[in-house]
Amino acid sequence: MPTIFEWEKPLVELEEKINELRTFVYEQGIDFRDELNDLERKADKLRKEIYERLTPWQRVRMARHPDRPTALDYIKMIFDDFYELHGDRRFGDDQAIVGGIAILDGEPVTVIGPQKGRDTKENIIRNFGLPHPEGYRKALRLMKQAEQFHRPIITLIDVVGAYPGIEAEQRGQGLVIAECIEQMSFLEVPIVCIITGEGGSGGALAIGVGDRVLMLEHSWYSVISPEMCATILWKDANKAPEAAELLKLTSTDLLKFGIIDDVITEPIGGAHRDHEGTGRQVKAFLRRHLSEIRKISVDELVNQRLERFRKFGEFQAKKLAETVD
Amino acid sequence: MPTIFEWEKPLVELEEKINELRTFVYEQGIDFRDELNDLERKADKLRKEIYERLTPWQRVRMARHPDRPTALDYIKMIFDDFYELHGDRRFGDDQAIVGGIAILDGEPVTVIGPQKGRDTKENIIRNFGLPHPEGYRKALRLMKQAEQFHRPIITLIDVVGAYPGIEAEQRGQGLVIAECIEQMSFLEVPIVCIITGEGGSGGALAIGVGDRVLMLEHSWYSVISPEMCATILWKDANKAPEAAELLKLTSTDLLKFGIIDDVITEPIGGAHRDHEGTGRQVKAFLRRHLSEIRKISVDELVNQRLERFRKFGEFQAKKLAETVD
Amino acid sequence: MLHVFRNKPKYATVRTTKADQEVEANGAQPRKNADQLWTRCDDCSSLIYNKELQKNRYVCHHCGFCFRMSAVERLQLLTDECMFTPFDALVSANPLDFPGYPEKIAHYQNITQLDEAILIGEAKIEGYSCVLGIIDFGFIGGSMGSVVGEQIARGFEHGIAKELPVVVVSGGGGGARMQEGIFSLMQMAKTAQAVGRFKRAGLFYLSILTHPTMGGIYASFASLGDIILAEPKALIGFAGPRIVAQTTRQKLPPDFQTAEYALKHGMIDGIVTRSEMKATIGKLLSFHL
Amino acid sequence: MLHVFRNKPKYATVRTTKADQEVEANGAQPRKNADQLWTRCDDCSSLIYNKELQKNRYVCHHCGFCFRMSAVERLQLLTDECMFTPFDALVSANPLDFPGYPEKIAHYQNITQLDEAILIGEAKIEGYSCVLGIIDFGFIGGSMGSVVGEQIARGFEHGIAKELPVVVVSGGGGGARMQEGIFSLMQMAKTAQAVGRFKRAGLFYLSILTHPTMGGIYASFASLGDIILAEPKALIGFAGPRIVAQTTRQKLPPDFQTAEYALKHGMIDGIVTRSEMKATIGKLLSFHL
Ligand SMILES: [Zn+2]
Ligand SMILES: [Zn+2]
Repeated sequence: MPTIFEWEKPLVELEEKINELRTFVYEQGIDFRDELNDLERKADKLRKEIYERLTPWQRVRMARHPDRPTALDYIKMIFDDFYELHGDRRFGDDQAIVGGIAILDGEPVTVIGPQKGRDTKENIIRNFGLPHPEGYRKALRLMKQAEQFHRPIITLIDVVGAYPGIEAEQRGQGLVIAECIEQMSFLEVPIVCIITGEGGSGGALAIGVGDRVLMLEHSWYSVISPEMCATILWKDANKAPEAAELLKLTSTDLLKFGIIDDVITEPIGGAHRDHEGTGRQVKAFLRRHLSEIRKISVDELVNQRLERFRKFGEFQAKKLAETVD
Repeated sequence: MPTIFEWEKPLVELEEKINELRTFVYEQGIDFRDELNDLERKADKLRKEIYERLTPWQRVRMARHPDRPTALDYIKMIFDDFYELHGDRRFGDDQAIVGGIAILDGEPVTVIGPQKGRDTKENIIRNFGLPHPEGYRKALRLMKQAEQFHRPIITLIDVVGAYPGIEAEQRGQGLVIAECIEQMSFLEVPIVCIITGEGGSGGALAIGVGDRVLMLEHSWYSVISPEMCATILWKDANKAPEAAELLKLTSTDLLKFGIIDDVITEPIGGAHRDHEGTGRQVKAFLRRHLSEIRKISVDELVNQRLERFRKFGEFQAKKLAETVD
Repeated sequence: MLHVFRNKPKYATVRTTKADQEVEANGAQPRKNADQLWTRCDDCSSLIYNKELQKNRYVCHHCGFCFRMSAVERLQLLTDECMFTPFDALVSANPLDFPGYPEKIAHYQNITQLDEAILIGEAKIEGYSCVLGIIDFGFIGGSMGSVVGEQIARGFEHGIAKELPVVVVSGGGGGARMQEGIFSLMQMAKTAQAVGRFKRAGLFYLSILTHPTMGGIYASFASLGDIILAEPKALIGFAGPRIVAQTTRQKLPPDFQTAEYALKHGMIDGIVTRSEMKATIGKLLSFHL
Repeated sequence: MLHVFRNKPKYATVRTTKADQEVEANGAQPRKNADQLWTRCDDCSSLIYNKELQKNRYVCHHCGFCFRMSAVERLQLLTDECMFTPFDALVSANPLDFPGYPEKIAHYQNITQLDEAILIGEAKIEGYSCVLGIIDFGFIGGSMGSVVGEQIARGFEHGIAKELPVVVVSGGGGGARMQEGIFSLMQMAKTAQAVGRFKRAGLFYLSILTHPTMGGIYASFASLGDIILAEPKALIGFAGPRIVAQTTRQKLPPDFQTAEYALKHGMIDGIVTRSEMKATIGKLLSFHL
């Protein structure tokens, strides 16, 4: 059973009607062309209405749609070849993060991304896409390797957060996130980060320090999930929709803030309704941005990357009057 | 009860006799000066006889004497100050290896060494001085840190081997040894390695890649322990004395081979009989060798270090006749 | 150098239960009633006479638990005669237009007499000049917004410019300043990069973790020290213990996320009591001249 | 390039029990009796017709276990039409005057028709030039003495000189050549440093672990690959399983030190079947041109 959001229902009903009519036309040979055109116009209008005024919370839910493409889906759609590499060389192979070497337009690149499962069984193997420290250490190892061989790095980010478990804490979840952020910042290769679904806090930033940070239209990126924010503010996780509003976590907001560089538009109805279309979009955006930053010398690239993050933040110098009093 | 080796017994008995006589002289006021001098001459002669013709196996046993100074003993004796640092930042703090920053002649150095326990309780904490991978990762972290701050590195080696345990294998004992060897080889700081007791195979070499490799007189260094060698050759660990002979593992042999640069002579009777005297010796040798290599530029130092190990090995080109036939 | 503090700190801070540290903490608790003379130790439950506690640098003399200190108290503890030249003060903006945030800032400025959750400047410790930054838990749980991030970055930049070591005393409940949303998250990158630049300049960064150092502060500059020390029993970790318990539905180990736990698991270099902290910092600075 | 082998390999190798791999192995077991037509799989205990086994590249078709292969057979498996130019041959000395060592060398040279436990030279794999080194377990258990160490070092040096990638297929029972004592140990440093120089030259090293890769070989060049692959069920580790069992007095996990165990614990990049090995090497070489 595919997941259908309540706001999609009128559209889905209309689409079903259209399909029924089409079948009818096909089977009976009666000409309903005008009616069909009319209905399709209606559907187009409805689509626009629905998807142009999605609330932040609705977009969060779209980012979490169970049929949304995962990292491995994108890898299959975008690249000509892929060889997955495993392990952190220290403790384990975290299947919540996949990574390896892929070919884009004949050139090798390193691709890394948290991997959600498609069903319960896979989700258990993938720990629902929530990485342990060894996952981040694998990512870091592969990023360092990419640097060694001058391969660009592409990260596909879809992660609610680093796993908050006992063993994860034991093995230094906070420390490894800091190490990833710090070391990724200085890598002498082009880095494109694409938030494809959820961009949850430090667990996303750990693989999110890029020369270009792109976001799919209906993805979110925030310091805290709406549910957790609502719990803190109002002791009520059900007020997540209101929190989503406050947090300014949509691609639209983040583009305005300059936190991200570009929004990758999704096929109407969202990525989950059209994988191939989404894959083509992501590939086109990736190609464009990557070819732009490939032209920059690595020294300059690292400088720009550092400057980019250096300037984030809003504050004022304290007024002199206050200082004196 | 101090451990007394069978070959020490005549000497220990003589020394006891001398002490008794001294007490008698002191208590009774009778003049036994001549007899005492005579006995002491005898004791000197006996000491020389015993310690000059120790067999390799006897020297192995001296290297393992429970009262032999440990890494922390040497650190206390040699350095003016010491601050121990902990942890590998990944998994744990292995107490079988200690490390930290110490002061030698006013200058900071990084000191690292496997640490054996003095009693059963401490030996359990220290895992009998048998490191796990996290111990080697701590060592590597501290060595990298030393490089960052241009501190010379001193390793004090007394280890039967890396711990052959299930968890140790699980966490990559072999891999971490290789990483230590490889990375230590390229560190841009002077490195002095001192084998103070046992130098057991890869577990010793992992912290043994130095610009100077020194050995205490009664220590051993080998690719395999005599017991294990005997087991393989004759399926009888009791033939370890014979294996010790074959393996050429004494400081005398290894100096001749050019594997080590210098032998640190121990006070007569061995390090366990005179900690302070041994500490003074080690300090003197360390100072001399360190001051020599401190004068060499780091680039040259790394080159020399690589050349040193590059040339180890004995082989011949295959004779032409053989190639043709 | 200036003696910058006109007012002696008025308030001491006490540790409350672990649960409430996780969510946003209310910071320093002024002891409003004069008759409230006693404080209960969170770790061993002993009742301690407040004057005694203050005299003992807010350390429980029964169990050694280190109560929270304000940044000013910490500064007095660590610096030579409070020799400290603060950086230019910065105050928060409201980048998300988060409702009530400016009022919250004003409230905590009033309570703590600080501009923000950090005190930072050039200091002298045991005769050694350094950059010293101190996070104040009393200011919105010691969370990192744009100002804390900027000041930390400036601290490391100042260190590079003047070739000084940097000492940061961290202690933040949840790490991030939720009200600044994504800007708060970006401070993790900004500060981690500042540390990275500083390290690549060959300089020494000593990170000191006090109770509690969690979330985004722990997962950025606080865990990137060349040497990392902690106060006894300080809570150190990424995810809060309540979230871990909820997620895993497991009973947490009794010492979970304590400094002792971090030491055992290889994450910190050592645990240093409050009374030995200044001398230890001095020694480590002397090792890195 | 030359087709260097005059004789087809006469002997296939079979895996014996785990216990005897640990100590010194006797290497390739010639099948002396013509009527010994079957081999028992060590992993699944199936009886396999020898001709079948050879046809199937010494892989058990019941369970996928990869029997040992001689270096020559491996070369035939991996290279394009055996395109291989070997380095100058080296033979062992006897640096410790170890009794019986020269005779042992002569014996194994005779049995294996190899000069030493390694076959190394420039090769072509799927059209890509590379340095290819193959350890032969049949030669004193594939142990590393001065010759293996020297040849491995030369392999990486050749790679640097000609800007070629290096592929090493490892497989050594105990790793070290006991009879060369400390000189054997020093080969760990020599080979690890050769890898280090090679990596710093920006070149690509692919390490392939076959059954068994243990001890000093695993703890030096074999585990330093940029990418590390293994054959299914290959034994991989530092200490031999018997020693681990003796030391810890614990029951070993059933998959202890297998390739699958190494993969699960993050030590290798992947497991590749024998039939896919050549194509996989080719692909990875193509990724690193
Ligand atoms: Zn207490
Ligand atoms: Zn089988």
